[in-house]
Amino acid sequence: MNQDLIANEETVASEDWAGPASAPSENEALYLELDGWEGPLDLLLDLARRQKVDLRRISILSLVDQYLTYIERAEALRLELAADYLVMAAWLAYLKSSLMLPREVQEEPSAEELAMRLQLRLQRLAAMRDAAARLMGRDRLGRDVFLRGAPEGLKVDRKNRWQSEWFDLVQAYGQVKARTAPVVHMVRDRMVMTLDSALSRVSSMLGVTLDWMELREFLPPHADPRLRKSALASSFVAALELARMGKAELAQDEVFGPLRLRRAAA
Amino acid sequence: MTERPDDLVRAVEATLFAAEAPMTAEAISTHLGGADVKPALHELVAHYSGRGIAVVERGGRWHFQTAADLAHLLRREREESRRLSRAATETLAIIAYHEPVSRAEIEAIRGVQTAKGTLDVLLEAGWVRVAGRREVPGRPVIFATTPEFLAHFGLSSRKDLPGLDELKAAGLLDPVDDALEEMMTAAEKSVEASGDTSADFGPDSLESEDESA
Amino acid sequence: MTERPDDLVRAVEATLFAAEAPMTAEAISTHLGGADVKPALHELVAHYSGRGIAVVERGGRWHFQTAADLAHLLRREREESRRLSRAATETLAIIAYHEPVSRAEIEAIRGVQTAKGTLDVLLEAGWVRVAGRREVPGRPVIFATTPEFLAHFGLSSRKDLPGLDELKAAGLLDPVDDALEEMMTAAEKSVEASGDTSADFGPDSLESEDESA
Repeated sequence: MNQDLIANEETVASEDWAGPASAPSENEALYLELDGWEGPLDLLLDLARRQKVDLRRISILSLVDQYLTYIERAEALRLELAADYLVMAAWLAYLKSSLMLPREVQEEPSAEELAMRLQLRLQRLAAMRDAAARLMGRDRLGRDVFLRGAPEGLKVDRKNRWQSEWFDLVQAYGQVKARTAPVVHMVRDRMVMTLDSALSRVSSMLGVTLDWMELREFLPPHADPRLRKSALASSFVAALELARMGKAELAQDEVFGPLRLRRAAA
Repeated sequence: MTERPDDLVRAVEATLFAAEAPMTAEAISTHLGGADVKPALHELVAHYSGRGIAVVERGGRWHFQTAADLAHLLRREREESRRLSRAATETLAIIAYHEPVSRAEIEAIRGVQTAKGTLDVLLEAGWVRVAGRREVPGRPVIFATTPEFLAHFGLSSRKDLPGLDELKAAGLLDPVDDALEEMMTAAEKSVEASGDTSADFGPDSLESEDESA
Repeated sequence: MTERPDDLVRAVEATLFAAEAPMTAEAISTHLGGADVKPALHELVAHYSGRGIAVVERGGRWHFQTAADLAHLLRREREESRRLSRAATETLAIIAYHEPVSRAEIEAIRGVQTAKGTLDVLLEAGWVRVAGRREVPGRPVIFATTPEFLAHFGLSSRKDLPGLDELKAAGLLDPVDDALEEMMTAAEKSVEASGDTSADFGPDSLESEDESA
């Protein structure tokens, strides 16, 4: 099949946009140039214009006949028609039969309304087609009128006027000095229990009993809270050390549960 | 030869002449330190009227250009400005006369789908821009023309579009649905006024009804 | 306004205007079908004399140009007010307190590298100048402030800059981290105070919040 004959939206016909509408036309001698149309509405508009009357006075019935004749001839020649042309043909055939019917039998919307709608669409398309032609025919920049060929151009040199305030300056310096000033860290004297004293205290207490004892029970009673922390840490390490030496056993039933220890069986 | 124009007129003249692109009155004013340039612009328009070059306003921007009636002398062998496809010219006209308009609305008028490239050509030429979205379901993009469009086609504003007033008056810029409704209402009224003529309303009466529209 | 020039003058005017390069009289003549364009060119020179644009001949070629006395319009300076960045402010402060200083010394005091642009900005602002080179290996450039610097900051001399003791008294020497920590602590406290109530928000908790507030 000749693909060129398929009216395919608007990829075709772009070259010759004056289009077949202006081609010499004998009213009945329809030439089959479907690739010249931009869809069925375009074809209808061209057919309507051949009636050489105001679009508002067009005979919809004869327009429908012309369109259907056109499509029939295309089919007789076995030209492949795009679907939208056939859809339009079917719709127009329906419209025609509705227009023939007595008015009382008609459904909503009425055939008159459908015909009128088609007419309005044709008028609108025609109006825009004319407007496009008039627009294109104007004195166009770069074709009919010209801008200056070699303008000097206007240049604007940006110049920065820098702003800063006295306070920003002084504050910035203060922050630099503060940021980079040498920092001395003072560690306060605090009470600690050394590992040695914890070791001797825990091992001597283990010697007294064979029972399990919780680690806390090894801490010195009534101690200062800060000393208590240190004592707990030291006693824990002492317990680990004693276990490592085989002098004590450690047990903990659950994670974070109380840690118990007792003297290892000799 | 002629009287020397005042300094502001000279400055506006020189600025506009040297500019590489059309300028708004505001831009000229800014360039000239904030002076009120409108009177000077109008004086220039008057001065250049009838000369070989002209000062024109297009969509709020001003520029010098050659006089339109000299086109035959100036049209050079240089490649003619790109030929637009029929689809593109129609689409451009629809956008210009209906703006802002969505793709669906363009297609409703043309009766065919708009190929992807058609709008691209217009966008690329700088004649059409996306002007936002329509606040209806689907929020479709809507298109409008640009100052470059006005400049290219020599229009001071959209009001200068050829035949705009007549098209408006004829209702040809209204959607089909609106026009139809209006016609139906008018027809009903005339039917009521003229008594019962509806009994014999057939296909042939279409033409006569059109006349009344 | 003025009398309409004859068609040849108009044609020459438009041709020259649209030309992309200066044209010889012969070229213009060829373009216009062989007319004698010399008288037209001289008429144009006379017409434009005293206007914002001029028709001039240079080496046998003719062109339009902006009037010589308006050349300044083609190139304008626009001043833009801009705030000094924090890095630039710090650098400026260090130069002001320690001048003359080299870039390496500035970096040692700031504790960070100084971007190339930072000193350029200060030089462009006219607040800092190159004050020679330090006679040490590498002979680094040293920077100092300018009288414009003093003028901008309203100082009669560098001695007006507050000393370290004064900065300390004003709280400007508090390490930034401490200030930050203080803020964070304050913020946390307020969060805690309000956090209690949100967990168990009832009429009773309202009272307790009042107490803690």
